[in-house]
Amino acid sequence: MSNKSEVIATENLIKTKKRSQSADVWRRLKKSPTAMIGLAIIVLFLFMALFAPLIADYDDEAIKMNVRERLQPPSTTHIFGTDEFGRDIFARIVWGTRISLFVGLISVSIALSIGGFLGAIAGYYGGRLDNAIMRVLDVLLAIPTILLAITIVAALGASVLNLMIAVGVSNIPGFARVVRAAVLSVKDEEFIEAARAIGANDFIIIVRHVLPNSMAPIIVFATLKVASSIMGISSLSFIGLGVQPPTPEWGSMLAGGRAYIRDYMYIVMFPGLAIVMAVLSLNLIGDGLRDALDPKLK
Amino acid sequence: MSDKLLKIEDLVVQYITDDGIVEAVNGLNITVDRGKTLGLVGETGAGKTTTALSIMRLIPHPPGKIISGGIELDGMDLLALNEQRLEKIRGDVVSMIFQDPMTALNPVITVGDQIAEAIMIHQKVGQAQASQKAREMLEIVGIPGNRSNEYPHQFSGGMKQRVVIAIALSCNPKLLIADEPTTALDVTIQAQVLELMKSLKVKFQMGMVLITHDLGVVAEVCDDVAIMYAGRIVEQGTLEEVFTEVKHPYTEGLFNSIPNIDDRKEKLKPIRGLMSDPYNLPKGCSFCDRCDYAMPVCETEKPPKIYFSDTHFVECHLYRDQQDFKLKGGMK
Amino acid sequence: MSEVILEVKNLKKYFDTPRGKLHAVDDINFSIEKGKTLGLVGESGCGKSTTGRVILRLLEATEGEVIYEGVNINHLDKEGMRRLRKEMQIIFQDPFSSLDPRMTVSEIIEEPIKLNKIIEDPKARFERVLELMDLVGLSRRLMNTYPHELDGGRRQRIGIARALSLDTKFIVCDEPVSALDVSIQAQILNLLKELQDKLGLTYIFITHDLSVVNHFSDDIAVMYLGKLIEKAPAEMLFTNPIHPYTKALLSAIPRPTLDKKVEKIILKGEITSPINPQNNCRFSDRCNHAEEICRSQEPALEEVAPGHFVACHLFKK
Amino acid sequence: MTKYILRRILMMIPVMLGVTLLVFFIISLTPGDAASMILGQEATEESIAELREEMGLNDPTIVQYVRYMGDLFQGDMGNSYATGKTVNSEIAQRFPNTFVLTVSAIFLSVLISIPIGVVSATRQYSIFDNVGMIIALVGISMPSFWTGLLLIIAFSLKLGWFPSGGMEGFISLILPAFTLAIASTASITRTTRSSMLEVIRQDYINTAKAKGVTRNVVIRKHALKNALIPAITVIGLEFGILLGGAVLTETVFSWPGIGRLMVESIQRKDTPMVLGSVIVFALAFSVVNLIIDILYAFIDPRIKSNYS
Repeated sequence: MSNKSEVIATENLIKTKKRSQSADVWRRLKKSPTAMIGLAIIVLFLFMALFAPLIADYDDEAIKMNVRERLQPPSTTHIFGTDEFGRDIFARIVWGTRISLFVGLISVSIALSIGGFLGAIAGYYGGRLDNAIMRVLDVLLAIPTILLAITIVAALGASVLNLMIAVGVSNIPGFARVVRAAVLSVKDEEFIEAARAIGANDFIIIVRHVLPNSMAPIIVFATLKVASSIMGISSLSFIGLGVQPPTPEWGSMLAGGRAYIRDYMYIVMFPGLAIVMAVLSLNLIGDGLRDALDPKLK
Repeated sequence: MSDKLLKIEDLVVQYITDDGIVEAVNGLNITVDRGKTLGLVGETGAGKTTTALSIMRLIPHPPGKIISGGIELDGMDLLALNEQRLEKIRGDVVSMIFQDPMTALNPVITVGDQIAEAIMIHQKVGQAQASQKAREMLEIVGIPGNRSNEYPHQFSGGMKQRVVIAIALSCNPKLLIADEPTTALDVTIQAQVLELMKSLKVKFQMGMVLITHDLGVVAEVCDDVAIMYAGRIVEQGTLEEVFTEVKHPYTEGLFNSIPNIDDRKEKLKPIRGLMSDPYNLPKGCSFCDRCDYAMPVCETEKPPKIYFSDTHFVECHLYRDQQDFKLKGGMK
Repeated sequence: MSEVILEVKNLKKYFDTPRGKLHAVDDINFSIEKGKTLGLVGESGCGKSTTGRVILRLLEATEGEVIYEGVNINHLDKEGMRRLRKEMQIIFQDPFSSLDPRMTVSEIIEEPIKLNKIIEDPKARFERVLELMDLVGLSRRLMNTYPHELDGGRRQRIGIARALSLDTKFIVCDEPVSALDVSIQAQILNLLKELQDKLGLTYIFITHDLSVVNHFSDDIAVMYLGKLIEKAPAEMLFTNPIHPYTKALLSAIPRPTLDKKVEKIILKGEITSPINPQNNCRFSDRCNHAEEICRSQEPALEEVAPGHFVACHLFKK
Repeated sequence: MTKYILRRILMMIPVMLGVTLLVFFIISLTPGDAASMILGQEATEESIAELREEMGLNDPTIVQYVRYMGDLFQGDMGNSYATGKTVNSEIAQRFPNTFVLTVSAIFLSVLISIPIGVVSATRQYSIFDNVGMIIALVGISMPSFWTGLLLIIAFSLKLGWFPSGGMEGFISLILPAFTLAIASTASITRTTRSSMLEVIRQDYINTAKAKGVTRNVVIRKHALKNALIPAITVIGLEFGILLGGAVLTETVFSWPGIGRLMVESIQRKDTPMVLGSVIVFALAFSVVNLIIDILYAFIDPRIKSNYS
């Protein structure tokens, strides 16, 4: 290529926007049909959660008892049937979406911010600080996650807020470990040393170099944790420690319907399916993201 | 029996990936005589390791695939054999040493057992006898036999490579393929291992394909040299021929790129540019875009094979009409 | 009369390991004149990279002084160090891991300029980035690509451009070509040489490859297990090596030529690591000439000819 | 080796102390008054105050904790507020049931998951692999209490093969064990597969093949042992999840284990019982982790030699 044409080509290229890396990830994610199915399902759930009032009336269909219409099998008026109090199961599932997604996201945010902070400083600074943090987390990790959550809710009392706290806190050690491992794997890379050599301070190094490069496993883990938190929330509600009736929640719907499974199987069928679909969709996305974010594994 | 131990003809190996087809090896021809050592020289991406794995029939599939050509080892057509027959040949007739000794040994099996395994498979002997032989092999490569119960992590890099060599030679193969056996080692350790390989070559009277990027190693160990570029042999000859009468511009470039340790004032003359995109090799000579001697014909036509002796040939347009063409750089 | 730009005095760097104190760098001394290249040679674990990093204070020295243009940098505060970093730079061995994979070529080269507020105007800064890319032979059209899209040679050019982006006078080159193919290696070596001539740079060239260092350096220092065992002008070291280790190292290099076969000195044993070292010559258990004194007393670095220093008990004979 | 095991046991002590401290303080946050609970609604103010004093409930939490730990070291976890029986006896009676349930579940998981994971990896992208992995993902996504209900509907209520709850012999173990095993089976399968995929790309697998080792032996002898190292980690973690899951499964199947005991105690605000159950769960989990670490040392010689 001659000099002149190179200059022209250069100028053209400078004008074109640089290709962003998130676009790359999205391009790879799109290639995975399972991840796309997961995404479609979760978008559907989000849609349901956002527009719940337009789909079903909260007071009238999801909460109000209607003894005359109790235990009706699925039909055109009640597509998922009605429960033991004559409430529309579909309406309750739609409203339950709000609780599950909201509590799931909030508790993961709690765990991510606290656990992530602890893990990041433990990993980056190492030494005694790391040791101290990790020993404390070892204690939390010695109690199985769901048991820790149960214990917290048992002590604080069952409410949506306490549920978020319980599920959030019990996930802190997991996030701390993942973030710490991610930071550790990046910390000793030479480009971190290079940044120090050009005079960057710890703050710039963490924000500009460490975090962006350790995001991938954290994003994947967070996605999977939203899934497991949704499961955890319904588990707690199932044993009566989560969202209290009559508030519609998938787990407590299952608990309520338990007594009627011999003859009215649909009562437990649909709320359970809702949990499976929500959790599965997030797991599918998490798996897809893992592959898309780390092309080396392919 | 012919004196050719290994004969590869027109070998084509491709890797089929999402991004396209890589012609890792395209039309490769080499022969190795019994008891002789061929140095296969080239840079990253030249297709050296693919060639080695093809001889072992261990090309990972997918994505790799041997498309066409022939590989004849000790009179056997390797490409016609089924997996069971190949398993009998691997480790017995032909064996291989891999580049990185740190990862080439199974971390959870003792080194003695790793050597004995090959012996038990091919020589149909019991555990005790195989272990005894394994200890002898360790002694041969310069490791005390009583260390056979240790695990790989208890050995240093150079020692590990000796163990790998012991595994490869345990069944007295006719052909040894050594893929950059000393590249991962320190200089003084490299000297030890090369010395060992030279003596073992004589002791076991085997043929060897030594894959390397280091012409210095070639000068020390090899009888013949094949220079590989973009999946083809561009020049081959005896060590003497290739080192004293360089014919291919790429070979010349390689020599000129190496700092001469005995003449520190000499200026390096690197080869310009980069190796062609393996997804998209040029139509003509693969080297033409980096070649100082390139002519119009180089871009459009595959260069012919020109022989200067029974053993020395080059694939280059420069010599088609004038066999006595001289490269500018000449020799040092 | 050329002036000394950097002086290293009694430099030590120890690491705590589960098995004891690792004497990675143990009491080494040397100095470099402005515009010259010092080759720091040795095999893995000899402490050459650690030395490079301690000099730049990427690692804190355990003991000893690093004096850059008359300033003892071990005593500088953060701000003083920041100012100095503009002059002292490093080029890394591994062009794969030394560039942030999430930044484009131009961002990588621009970062030091921005960070150190060398040029505040974005447009002028951008011009400077392009200038640097030209200087190291990177085509401008690569400015928006990511490092992983490029080959090793080009990545190393990015690393060089980054090191030059400040008011660089002194560069520690830590095995800058050992990860590269021979033909690319020669390109980078020539580039480094040109840049030195053009910009008057001073290099410490760390490598395990003696042929590269010979080609490149004015002085050569050989290290073994944390100790500096021989130091001399390159010419002298290659024609008249004195330390048995240097001799072995020189003879061990495979030479790509058929004539002038060098007698190989094959050392016994392998490189260990300098954990809790004894008071002996650290090379004594591998040395083919070791005597009683070598095992009981550590040899000091002594000047045997003008500019030629050796740490060996046997040279007097 | 003994040194390694001893070290690991010693490391457990501070963790368990931490666990008791943490759990004790969390549970001390429980609103309501123990004394009035024990004495019931008819109790007088004075008798409640008296009992409070007697139980030491007026002391600061930390003092109460020290007292509790003192008793705990003597093997006494206090008395149930609800039944008055000792927590020890109740837990001793229930623990074996949870033990049987979780151990059969983990055996079931390992037995199913390792072979499937290995075959999936060796035939990556085959139909077996693809279908297997989708099933595994669905398995992970199913809440055990729901799966349990479905299994009761199908195999107990409709087919009548197994009892729907209670604990009468081996036959009543099958449904709860299977329910509990589903999620861990799925997750161990996935781990085995991915670590197997990782391992079969390693150089030493090529070395083995180059020796002439047959494909099956390469997988069984060379790859599996290495792939088990990460798989065992996950088996340990899954055991923790199983213990947690036991709470739900025991509830669904009315299985008289400590999981159900804990839920019942929470509902009855029987704090000593809750405390005791959580501590026993944590102890069980720590012992499992200890066993896992010892297993590691047997499989991976690198760990052993670090401590010899």
